[in-house]
Amino acid sequence: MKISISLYGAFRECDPRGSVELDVPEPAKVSDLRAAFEAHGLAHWPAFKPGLLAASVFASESTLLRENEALPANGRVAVLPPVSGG
Amino acid sequence: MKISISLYGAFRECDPRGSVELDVPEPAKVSDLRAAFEAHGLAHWPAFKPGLLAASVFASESTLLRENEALPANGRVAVLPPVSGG
Amino acid sequence: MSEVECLIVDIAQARLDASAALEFVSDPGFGGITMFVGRVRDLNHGRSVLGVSYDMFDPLALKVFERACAEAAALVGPRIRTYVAHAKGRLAVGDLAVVVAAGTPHRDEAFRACRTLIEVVKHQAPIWKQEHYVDGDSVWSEGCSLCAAPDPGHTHSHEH
Amino acid sequence: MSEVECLIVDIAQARLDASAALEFVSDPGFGGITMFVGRVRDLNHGRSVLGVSYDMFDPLALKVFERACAEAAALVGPRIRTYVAHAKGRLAVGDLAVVVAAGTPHRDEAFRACRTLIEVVKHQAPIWKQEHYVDGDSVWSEGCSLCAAPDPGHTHSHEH
Repeated sequence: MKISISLYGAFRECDPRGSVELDVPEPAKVSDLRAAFEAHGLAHWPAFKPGLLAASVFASESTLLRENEALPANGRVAVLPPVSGG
Repeated sequence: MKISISLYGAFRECDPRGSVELDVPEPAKVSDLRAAFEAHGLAHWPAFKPGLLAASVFASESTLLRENEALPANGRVAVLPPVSGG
Repeated sequence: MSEVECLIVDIAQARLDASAALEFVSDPGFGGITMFVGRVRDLNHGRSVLGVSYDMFDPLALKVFERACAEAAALVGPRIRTYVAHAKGRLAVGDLAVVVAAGTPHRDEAFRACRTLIEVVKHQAPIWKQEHYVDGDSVWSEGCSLCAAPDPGHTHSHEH
Repeated sequence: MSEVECLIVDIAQARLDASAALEFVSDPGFGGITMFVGRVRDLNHGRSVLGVSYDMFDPLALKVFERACAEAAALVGPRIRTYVAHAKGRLAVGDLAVVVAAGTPHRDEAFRACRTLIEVVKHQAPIWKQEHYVDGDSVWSEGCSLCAAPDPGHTHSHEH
């Protein structure tokens, strides 16, 4: 399935468009997407930091996603590095 | 010496002018003034409450006064019932 | 370096100004500002309140406000700006009775400093509150007894 | 009974408004309002700051703001009004980045509720800060890692 991943914070440095689309074989869990995202980052983005990804979580628009959860049916997720608001 | 005592909070109910003048024999300490004030209150003010006086302290314009302290040379003090600001 | 503003505002002439408090405690080096605003409530101990009269021994009250600011600075260090203002006179429900604020580099300091300000004002400043009730009665609030040699670090934790 | 306002303010269109926060959390039955205002500092970790860009995942950020308000209400009870607003976009030194406020019957509740609001926003909201330095460099702040199943009662006490 096609998954559109919105990039925030330091991940924006990886792609100025602010999102990336990846294809993951179904049935796909969040952990599968994480592996695909890491492979994509290592292959395409000089600024990609695996350590940042390890400290990041995936989320839908309404909630954080656990690693063993299925990906949202609408195929839209965000990858959230450690937060620093306020 | 003549001591002018400003009245605050519930003590204002005792005298609408907001102050009272008492004569205390020198050398006078705060505790002497307290005794004179209590005697005056019991004698002249129907609204006077000895319990309120017991919970009150005397003060100059710059500091609270201890019971064994001498009265200020300018003869001006205030009697401060328990506070309830804010 | 610690900057302090302490005010008594006669409600017949002016109102407390929360924006002025924020402004005063701001500084380019400060990331955190905590402010506390006390307002007259419509109900106290179950009685409907029309308004509150605040009586104040002004010169000593200002000294206590300044001491509150000094205690806040002692707690968090010299990089702080503090503001204490209290109304006096007859206030209506909703009127601002007290505004305190602290600006500091970080938020934890701002919270602790602001709390210190209001606790000192509440428990040590010579201010008296007379509540006027809808039924026509008026009562001076029971308060916190001052002691002649206050421990500067002492602040009660109870509410009144 | 708990009333809540949560906002994301695009700095290109508007500014955060501390007065609006005070107004929103006011109620005739509330005697205490505590507000925290976070501003952009001129110096961070010893580096001179020109400004800060805030990036935000808006829909989830608003949900976290609402959860912050719910946690505050859970802490002090239903008689509370809370306000959370965070700026996004490029801010200059001194600009308001975040305003949170809580109004409650008494002051202790207001302080605890306000502190809860800002801690949840700081540690759980999907917001990222990029600092722009006078020397031309820009750095995304290191932050607080989110976890997929946050303990609702969990708030870090460290500063960042």
